[in-house]
Amino acid sequence: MTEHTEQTESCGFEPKIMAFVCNWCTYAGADLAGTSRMEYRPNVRIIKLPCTGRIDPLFIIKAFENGADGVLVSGCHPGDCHYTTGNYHARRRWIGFKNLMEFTGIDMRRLHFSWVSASEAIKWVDLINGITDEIKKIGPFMEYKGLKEKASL
Amino acid sequence: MKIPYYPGCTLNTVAKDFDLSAKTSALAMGFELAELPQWNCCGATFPLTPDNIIALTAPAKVLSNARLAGDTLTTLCSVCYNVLKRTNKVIRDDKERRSTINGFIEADYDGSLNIIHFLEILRDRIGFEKVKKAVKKPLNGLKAASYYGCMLLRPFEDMGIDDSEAPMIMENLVTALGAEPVTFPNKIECCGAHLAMNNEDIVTRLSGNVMTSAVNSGAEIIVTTCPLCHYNLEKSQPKVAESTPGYKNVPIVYFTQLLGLALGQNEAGLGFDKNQWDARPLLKKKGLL
Amino acid sequence: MPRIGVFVCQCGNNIAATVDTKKVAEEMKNLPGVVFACDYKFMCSSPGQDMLKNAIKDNKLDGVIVSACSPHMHEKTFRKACESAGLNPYQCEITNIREQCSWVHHDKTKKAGTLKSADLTRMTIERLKKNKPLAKIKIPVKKKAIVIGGGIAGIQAALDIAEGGVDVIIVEKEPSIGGNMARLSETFPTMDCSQCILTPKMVEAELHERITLYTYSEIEKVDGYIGNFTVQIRRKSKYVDEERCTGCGECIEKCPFKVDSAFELGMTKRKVIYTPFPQSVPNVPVIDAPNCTKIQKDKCGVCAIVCGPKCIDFKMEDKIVTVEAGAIIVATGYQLMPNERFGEYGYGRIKDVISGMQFERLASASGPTGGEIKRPSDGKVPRSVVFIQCAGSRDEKKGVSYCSKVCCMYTAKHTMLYSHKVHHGQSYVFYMDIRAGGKRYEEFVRRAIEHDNAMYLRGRVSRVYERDGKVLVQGADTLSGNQVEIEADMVVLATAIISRDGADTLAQKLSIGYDKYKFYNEYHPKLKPVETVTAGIFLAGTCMGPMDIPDSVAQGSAAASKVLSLFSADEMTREPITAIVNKVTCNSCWDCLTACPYSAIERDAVKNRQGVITKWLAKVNEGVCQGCGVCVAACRSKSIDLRGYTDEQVFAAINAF
Amino acid sequence: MKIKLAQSAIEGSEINQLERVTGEELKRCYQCGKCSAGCPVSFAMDIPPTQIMRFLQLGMFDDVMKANSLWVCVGCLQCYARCPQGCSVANVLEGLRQMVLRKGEDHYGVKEISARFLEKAPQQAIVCGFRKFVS
Ligand SMILES: Cc1cc2nc3c(=O)[nH]c(=O)nc-3n(C[C@H](O)[C@H](O)[C@H](O)COP(=O)(O)OP(=O)(O)OC[C@H]3O[C@@H](n4cnc5c(N)ncnc54)[C@H](O)[C@@H]3O)c2cc1C
Ligand SMILES: Cc1cc2nc3c(=O)[nH]c(=O)nc-3n(C[C@H](O)[C@H](O)[C@H](O)COP(=O)(O)OP(=O)(O)OC[C@H]3O[C@@H](n4cnc5c(N)ncnc54)[C@H](O)[C@@H]3O)c2cc1C
Ligand code: SF4
Ligand code: SF4
Ligand code: SF4
Ligand code: SF4
Ligand code: SF4
Ligand code: SF4
Ligand code: SF4
Ligand code: SF4
Repeated sequence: MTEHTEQTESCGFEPKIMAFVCNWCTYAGADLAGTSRMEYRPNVRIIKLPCTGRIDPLFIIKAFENGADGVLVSGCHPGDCHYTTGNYHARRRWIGFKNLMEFTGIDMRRLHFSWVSASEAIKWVDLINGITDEIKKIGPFMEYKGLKEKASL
Repeated sequence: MKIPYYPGCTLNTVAKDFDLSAKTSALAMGFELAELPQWNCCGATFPLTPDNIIALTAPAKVLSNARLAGDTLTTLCSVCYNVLKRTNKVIRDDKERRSTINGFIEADYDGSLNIIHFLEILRDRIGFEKVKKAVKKPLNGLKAASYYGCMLLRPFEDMGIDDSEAPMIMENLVTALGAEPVTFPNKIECCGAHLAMNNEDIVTRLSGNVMTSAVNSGAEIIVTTCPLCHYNLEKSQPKVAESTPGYKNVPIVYFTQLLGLALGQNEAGLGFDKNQWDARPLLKKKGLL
Repeated sequence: MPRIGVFVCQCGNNIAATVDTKKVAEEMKNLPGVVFACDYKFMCSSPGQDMLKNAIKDNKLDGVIVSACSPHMHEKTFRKACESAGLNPYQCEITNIREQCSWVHHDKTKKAGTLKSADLTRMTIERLKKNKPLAKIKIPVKKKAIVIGGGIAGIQAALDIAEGGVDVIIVEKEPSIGGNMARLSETFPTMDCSQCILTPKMVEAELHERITLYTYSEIEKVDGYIGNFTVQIRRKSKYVDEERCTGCGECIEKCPFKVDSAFELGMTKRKVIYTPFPQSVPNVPVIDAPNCTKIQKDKCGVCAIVCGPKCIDFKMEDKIVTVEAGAIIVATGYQLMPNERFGEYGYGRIKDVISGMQFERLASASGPTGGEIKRPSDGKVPRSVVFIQCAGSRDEKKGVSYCSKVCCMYTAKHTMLYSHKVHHGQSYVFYMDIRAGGKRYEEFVRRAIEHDNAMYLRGRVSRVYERDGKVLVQGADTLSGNQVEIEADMVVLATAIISRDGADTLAQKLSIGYDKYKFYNEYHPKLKPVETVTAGIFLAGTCMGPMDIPDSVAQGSAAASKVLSLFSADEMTREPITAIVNKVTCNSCWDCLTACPYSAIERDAVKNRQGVITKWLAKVNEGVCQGCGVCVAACRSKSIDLRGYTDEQVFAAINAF
Repeated sequence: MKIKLAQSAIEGSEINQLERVTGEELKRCYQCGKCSAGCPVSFAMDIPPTQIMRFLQLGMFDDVMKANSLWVCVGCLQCYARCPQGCSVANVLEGLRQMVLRKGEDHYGVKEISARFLEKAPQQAIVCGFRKFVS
């Protein structure tokens, strides 16, 4: 039995984590983790976008509404963006965006930003393990649970 | 026009001739060097380690007192100029050190003074053209070498009075006075400075290099802006003459002495008698006295 | 209701070991819109693909999900298979359950892997439901290239393109092509005479039927995108009719006025009507208008009188020509840092302190001294010469921090040329490091030291000054730990190579990037060394940074091959992942326009029936748009969306989470 | 001389203190030799400026402290004015002097100064000399 399943059984709460990643760096980095047969926690679901610059703040809010306990946004390192400056745009947007998130009552520990390049499989693995464990500690994100159902009523 | 003036300790004592000739020349050019009512020694060396704040307090005190007298301060001695100008820049640009310094000297000085050298007054405020017009007795035929030393010029980004590798401000003045400027390679090299205190050999060698370089380039007289340079050159000259075959002693004077002379001031008020190597025979020979 | 088919791959045991593929397929069958689901051993194999194609036809599928390996692996394969079965390829989506699931979750109970695979597949299915069929974008390619800069890099690029059968225009701002190489005497490491190897290439470029030379010309404006650039070129007035001029040189001969020759770096004079150097291509003189008394004061006119074919026209004006081209190569080269910046070396004050490039002219047979090394002050042959390397390079305080790369080599070359031309002369070289990393380069430097008696001193020079007709050099030899003083007859500075004045303005016209020194940025320093971020614009030579002739030529050829491969088809296709504006809601705030890293968004005039402009709306130029989606996130009114990654698609995936 | 290198010496506390006091980054010096080339008193130094920087990079603080270089530097700033890396050996040497003087050790006793010098020399030389040599 792997280390991971042991943990799942003892801990009980399995957080759901949504990751928005860019196609060129982080997606490829995650692929490399796969081809290198590294192991990491299975809690993350990736949504691929061309660039972190494509990410709309609403994506993140929607993810939480849909039951995410944590959200990760990851793209190319500054200066390495496939689209030259897309990730700078993303970064600039976060500054204003962070305030908004806090305002809407999202614990900032649930939202992570990172850079993972196509060769940083280890970083990706550490990142996912780290975030999963941290969110396990914080516990499930209840504030938005049921929001979607309410909205559809 | 009155310009607040900081003489510094040396011009008040050993280099009285520098002070006198400058004051006299200034009057002849239509402005007055108004000595600060209250001043202290600048410390005679700018502390090179930024953490040595204590050493900045003396010049800072000078500056903060001077600010009460106006927004400009002029000096003559290269070292005072260097210390005051650099200290002023520290106070102006470095907020942290400014507040520490102000705490020490119990003042609230912000670095807003404009520190200018007497040479800059002549060049930038009056203009060498005007100086030339004011000359009553052109120093025709006098071959004068201008010696800058280090403190007037370096570091360039703080001092900025002239190109630090090829300054011309003194040569241009000398030309305006009708003399023949002699440029020589060692004009920006050090004279040995404070090593006068304990290392005569080095001073003799460095000052010697300056003087032989000037004389070999045809100088009959060497012009300085710094009492310490003046002292080191004068004092080293016998030994230099001894060890350099064919070397003839030359007078070492302050630029203000030549300025006063050219402006037609009475020789007695210019302090020529205080020079160790008397310039008067040379000046007489050239028909300038 | 959509008709979606789901294909879950086992990848032998690669997926099946930790994912219950059958179970995943079964679960998907329960989702609305899924009409077919199965798992299979190797989806990408021929039988696997055939199974997919048949299923599409048999079940009339309008959408396909393949849950298998990373889309970076087989997305193309499966989209192609769908296309051949009559399905729009963009109706096929991949779920990555191998790299993102089976390979990274080793749980042999298959619990975690199966759960995650099902989740991911479901998300993709929901996304697919919002997909719209897309068509690849086809862009016609105008098969003509423009090379900006006619130095060796540009000439090489143009010749290679022309040899490939494509028309090319060289735009050169000087009256002649040739660039800096035309000034060099002999060239390391083989010591061939620069003119001897360059002139044939210049002439070949002039005579090639596919090459057009626009000398004395500059780029005015660049519009368009890859395959379809529209370039305006300013052809500066030469005051000489190029077509009729026979190059007889009579006008130059008779012109009574002389000015400093820029080509000879001020070491000699040239006439007001001139060609920069005798082998100029084209061999047509130009009048230096600011210095011509006829043009300025309406006096003289001698040249026009003596010109047989009467081709001089003092009223000639600049012309703007517009050229359509499919690709552009930038090869604008370098210039040298002004030596006056280093007061301690005395350049400008001391006549016998010269630059390396001036030394090239002194050593050149066609130079001002006919190839004899004579010092500028008195024309004497210098008995000792000091070379100072890294003058301005590797100097963070007053110069540039980078290494100029060629000066170690050309200084070694200079000591050789000097020793060959002045027997018993002594050369000294002050260096910090010897950077001779090239084929036969280190051996070259050793030869200078061992056979040509160059005295190499490791250290910098503090000051250079004049004394008694000698140039005194005060330096250090750090290896012995001593100060060194040399009484030299001449000093040569190995001046830093810097970017051209105006390199930034040209870059802005072209929308290409440049670094803090205004050298142009390649797309990727290792893997895309001659591409730029703007598709269709390529780089060659020293406009990118210091390099020597072999590298400049290699890059010229590399850039040419890129152009030729671009031109190998009549039209280009590209992924239809581009932004699209909703004209109804766009409120012309232009947030997208400023956000787009590629300047792909334009202001588009909307006219009413009378043809009067009523408003301006954002419009995406599909040729330029790279599909990053930055604009989409920037638009506050949600009026712009990205095909293939629409808000709808992304939200659908999130909702299925 | 054979130098035994160890990390503890390279990152020694005196070196750190020196960097702190002077604001100079010793690592930046790339040993070009320009400072030594122009220093007017290099000829009289046990360890000339370029090597001062090198010795300190190697952590050889004690060797540098023993050298006369600290005391013969005239503070003319030739070294700083021309250093391509913007280093100031002058500042480093002053920092070293400070480290001696702040321990209360005079380099030159007041009594050693000749009476003739005190009488004739310009005040500035005396003040400056005291500053540089006396704690
Ligand atoms: C002193 C010295 C000696 C050298 N010796 C050697 C040697 O021996 N061997 C060796 O391999 N290398 C040597 N080199 C390096 C060599 O000069 C370069 O590698 C080579 O010349 C670079 O060629 P290029 O085409 O990139 O640039 P350039 O020669 O600079 O050509 C660029 C061309 O573009 C034109 N241009 C610039 N801007 C524009 C514009 N906006 N519009 C239109 N046209 C424009 C210019 O007029 C020029 O004709 C030496 C360099 C120096 C400084
Ligand atoms: C320790 C080290 C570190 C380096 N680090 C860097 C770095 O950080 N950055 C950098 O830019 N460069 C680096 N390099 C240099 C870099 O490795 C080379 O520039 C680059 O790999 C060269 O690629 P190549 O294709 O020319 O040759 P190779 O990588 O050698 O490829 C040649 C291929 O041809 C095959 N082959 C050989 N002979 C035959 C034959 N007869 N028939 C068929 N196939 C054949 C070989 O098997 C091989 O696959 C480093 C080099 C070393 C040694
Ligand atoms: S499609 Fe991908 S996952 Fe399936 S067999 Fe082929 S390589 Fe393996
Ligand atoms: S008209 Fe101008 S170019 Fe012609 S000969 Fe006279 S000066 Fe020379
Ligand atoms: S004289 Fe006329 S034909 Fe001859 S080179 Fe001059 S312009 Fe050309
Ligand atoms: S190539 Fe040599 S001389 Fe030129 S900057 Fe680099 S190290 Fe200095
Ligand atoms: S998707 Fe990217 S490249 Fe295309 S228009 Fe939008 S910002 Fe520009
Ligand atoms: S950001 Fe949106 S609303 Fe503004 S101009 Fe662009 S498409 Fe129109
Ligand atoms: S000049 Fe500067 S970089 Fe060169 S050796 Fe001296 S301190 Fe080091
Ligand atoms: S400041 Fe000191 S070390 Fe620097 S050049 Fe002058 S004497 Fe030499």
